[in-house]
Amino acid sequence: MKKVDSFKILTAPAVIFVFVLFAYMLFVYIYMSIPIFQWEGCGIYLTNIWHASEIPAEEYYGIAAAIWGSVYTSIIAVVIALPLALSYSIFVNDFAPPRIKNAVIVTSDVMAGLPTIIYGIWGAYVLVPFLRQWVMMPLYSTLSFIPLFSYPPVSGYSYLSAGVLLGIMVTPFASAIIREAYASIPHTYREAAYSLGLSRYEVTRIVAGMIRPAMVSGLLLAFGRAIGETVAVSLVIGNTFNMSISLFSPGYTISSLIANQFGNAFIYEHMTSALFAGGLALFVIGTAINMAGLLYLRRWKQNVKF
Amino acid sequence: MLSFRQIKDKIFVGLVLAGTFAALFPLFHIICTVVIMGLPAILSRGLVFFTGTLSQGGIGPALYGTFMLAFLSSLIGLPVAFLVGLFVYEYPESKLGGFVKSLLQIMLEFPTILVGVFVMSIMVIPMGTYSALAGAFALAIIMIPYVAVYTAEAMHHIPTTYREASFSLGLSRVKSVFHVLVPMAKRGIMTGVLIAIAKVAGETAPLLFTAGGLYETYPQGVTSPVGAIPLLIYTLIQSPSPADHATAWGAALVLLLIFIGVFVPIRMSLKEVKM
Amino acid sequence: MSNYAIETRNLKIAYGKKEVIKGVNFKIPEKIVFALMGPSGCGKSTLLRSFNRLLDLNKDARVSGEALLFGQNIYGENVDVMSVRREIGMVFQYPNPFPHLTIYENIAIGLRLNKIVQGREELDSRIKWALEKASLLDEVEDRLDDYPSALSGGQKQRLVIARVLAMKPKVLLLDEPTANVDPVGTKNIENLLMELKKEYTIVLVTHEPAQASRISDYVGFLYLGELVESGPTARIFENPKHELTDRYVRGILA
Amino acid sequence: MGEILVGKIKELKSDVLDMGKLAVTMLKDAVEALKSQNTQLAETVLDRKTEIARMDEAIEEKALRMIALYHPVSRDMRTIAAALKMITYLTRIGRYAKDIAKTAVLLANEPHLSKLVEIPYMADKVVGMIDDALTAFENEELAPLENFAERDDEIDALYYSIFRESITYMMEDAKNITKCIHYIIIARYLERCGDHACKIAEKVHYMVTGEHIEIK
Repeated sequence: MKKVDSFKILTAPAVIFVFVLFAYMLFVYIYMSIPIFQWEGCGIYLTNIWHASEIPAEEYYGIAAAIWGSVYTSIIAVVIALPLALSYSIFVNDFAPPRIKNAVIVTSDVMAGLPTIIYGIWGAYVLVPFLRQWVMMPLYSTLSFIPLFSYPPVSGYSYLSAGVLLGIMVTPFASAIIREAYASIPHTYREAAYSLGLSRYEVTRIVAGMIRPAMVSGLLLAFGRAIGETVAVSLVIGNTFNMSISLFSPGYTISSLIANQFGNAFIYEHMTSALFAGGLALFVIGTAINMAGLLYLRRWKQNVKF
Repeated sequence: MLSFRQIKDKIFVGLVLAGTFAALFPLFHIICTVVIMGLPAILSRGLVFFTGTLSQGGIGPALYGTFMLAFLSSLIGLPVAFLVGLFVYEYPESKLGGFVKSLLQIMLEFPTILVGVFVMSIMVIPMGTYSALAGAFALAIIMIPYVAVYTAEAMHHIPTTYREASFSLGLSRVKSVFHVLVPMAKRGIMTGVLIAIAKVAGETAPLLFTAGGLYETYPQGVTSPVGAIPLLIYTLIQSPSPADHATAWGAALVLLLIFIGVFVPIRMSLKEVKM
Repeated sequence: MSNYAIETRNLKIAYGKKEVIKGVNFKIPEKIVFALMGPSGCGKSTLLRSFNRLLDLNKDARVSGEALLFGQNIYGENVDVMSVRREIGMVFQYPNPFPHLTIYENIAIGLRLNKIVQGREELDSRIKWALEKASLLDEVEDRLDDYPSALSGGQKQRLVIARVLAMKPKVLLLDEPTANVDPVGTKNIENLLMELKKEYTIVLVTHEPAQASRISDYVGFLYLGELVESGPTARIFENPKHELTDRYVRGILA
Repeated sequence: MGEILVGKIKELKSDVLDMGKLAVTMLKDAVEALKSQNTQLAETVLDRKTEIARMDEAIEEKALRMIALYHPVSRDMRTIAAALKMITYLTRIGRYAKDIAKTAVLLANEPHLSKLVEIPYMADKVVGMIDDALTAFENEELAPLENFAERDDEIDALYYSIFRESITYMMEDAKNITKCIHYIIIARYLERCGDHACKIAEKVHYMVTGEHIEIK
């Protein structure tokens, strides 16, 4: 009876290939990071020094600024994406007439898939000047005593620009998840709420309350996307080793650091390893956040039965 | 006289409309900007823009490279992704099946730059050169989870009753899946494949350290460097020359048209896929 | 050795820890219509699916005890599951001709993939034969290359029956075959079953006692995974021995 | 749907029982009219003849409609089948009561021979059997039907005894012949009513158990 399943034989190699690939990827990042940990220990993650040198003994790399930049810009992105994605979901499910609804959904899906380099070129040429002129300058001239706005917006390339661009880019991801969760609430709840004589705002608040976990996972996944984004960010963030809370100051993210430095890292003794350590950090943070988002979403889908 | 409640309701509706507008408006602005900036660049150079080398003011090698990379990465990625998708569909309840599914979802969200760096260290460094093959391999890794998830999803949409019917005819698992069920889900799978190709054709980060870039001659073979439109744009924006910027906008328009030309018709047809 | 088409001996089926069929024993003679009836969720469909080992598709399902097909235990060792399924045809609740195949191809696919017939001519004649048997030939003869979506629910279901008959099975299993079919289609299918029982043993699952009473020769009443009562249809409907059966056929089982 | 049918069947049963009561009182009254030579009472029995015929028709229609609409099975089907048969038997009983009442009018002017021989006693026995059969039907139980065979035998014996006694009177005096022939015919009617009681009992037995029996 124990016949070998030929279907398994056929598909198993592909599955094993994917597993091995992923495991190998993790292995490569850990293995390649080891030298820098041996060289400077945890300093790689905890200090903000970027000292490349022809003389290996003088090399020292600390990527705290890049880690901070990745997290900071992603947080800005999520803060921007949440209200937009929520409005969008409410509009699509509650207000939009059928024709517009489909167009709006397709638009959002196109935005989710649009090549990031196009966001990048638009960000660098359109968004950054716009933000500098209409947001940063006025805020700086009036509110510069607040630490958030204290950095002079010289070029416009900054955490804020990167965060806003990322926010625009990840809104469709958050939207897709929130929209679906919102749509999964049966119409009868809405009818019940309206029957109580509630206004649109009040009804929506009740229904939106039902999908709070989905909103959280949508934001986690959007955060995961934002933190991994490379080219668009590297074109607008300014690529400066800076560690500041000020929104208008230029900075670095891990991914833009890798994109900028990896090409010539082989010249130096320790830089390659330092960048791999940065990649490892990105690997771990990104995977952890995404897994949390996915688990949260899966648990919500399993637990909630309308 | 409006009550406080009614005013609040009006404000709420206004905010929702404004938020939706803010979420979608950038796309239209991007499209307009890219057309306004890119069209003159293309028109002023004519056909040369599509066939010429960079010094001739064209993106020919990059265009060619993008198609080459899309083709090669499909060649590597699609069979693997297709089989993995079928595995996930066939063994959804097994531990391994669930594990693979989670892995695919993680890979779907995985930072693409990390894939590029990984492929560089396992292919470019040993081979001693950037190559189309390395670029295609990096893109294939990004493509696999898309196609696998779409495949599993498309298969999943086939009602169980057809599955039972095909097994009831005394067909083996291989025959049931490949000869009966896969053809039923053909459309859904093709959709996933096309979306994945459109997606990887627009990728930049994984190509940064793998494909190398090649803009003055057409690529020679799969083991030599190759260019790609997104990569070209990335390089050109960082150049100080205004002529390069014009070329970048033109290239962006081409990329946008390719993407929208593939993606939108597929996405529009999606809602018709019904059993 | 055995005159029974299907016989079960203490057949038990569980999904995970939940036992849905709790030790069922019955014998189904050849060339009759045997109806399995019972309220929804009593395990009828599960039991039916165990007869062609379709439960193998469900990872959670555990079968113990014996189910004999013409005396041979289909859960025994060295049983070729696929040949068991070929000997038993199955028709489902939802009329499910493969929507991506033409009417002709729908019947041909089992024959082709199982390499049952050789050559185009033999295939043609076998398909005609099956359609004839399923009393569908007249209705579809001139549109064999159309897709089944053009057919009515009743015709689709007869196409499924033709697909199954083409494999020349010995036993037909039908899982509420008329649940998604209109009254005219239902009548046609019921007439067809009356015709087919001259050559095949038919096991029919139905949640409608009236249907069981119309077309079956024997009925089994299944309740909460147990076979409460079985016997000749007329006897069960005129004078059921068990209180539950009585309440069920009268339509007052809570 | 099952519950609706159960309600309808209850209604049907109570209709049959009403009809049964009517038939029994008709029979009782006819025999009483005969005994007490009360022509008025006899007339009321004759009047009730149309009522029982109407009930027969109404119940039959109701039962047939239930079959058409609800496809009864099992006990429901058996109850309706029993009811359909019972109303025929009850109609017959009613008709015999009518015939007895007619005879009562004819025999109202001359005193009865030997206190009407054993006819009233026999009538009591028959009425008892019909009552018991109806009770069994009402409660769906077999206990009241237990010794119907013996009771039927007793009725038959009474009939023969009335028959022989009447023959004796006729041989004594030719003037008694008319009266005695009426007595024999009435005894014969009562004997038939006893048989119908047995038939009803058989149907009730079928209704309760699903098995056909014959009471001899």
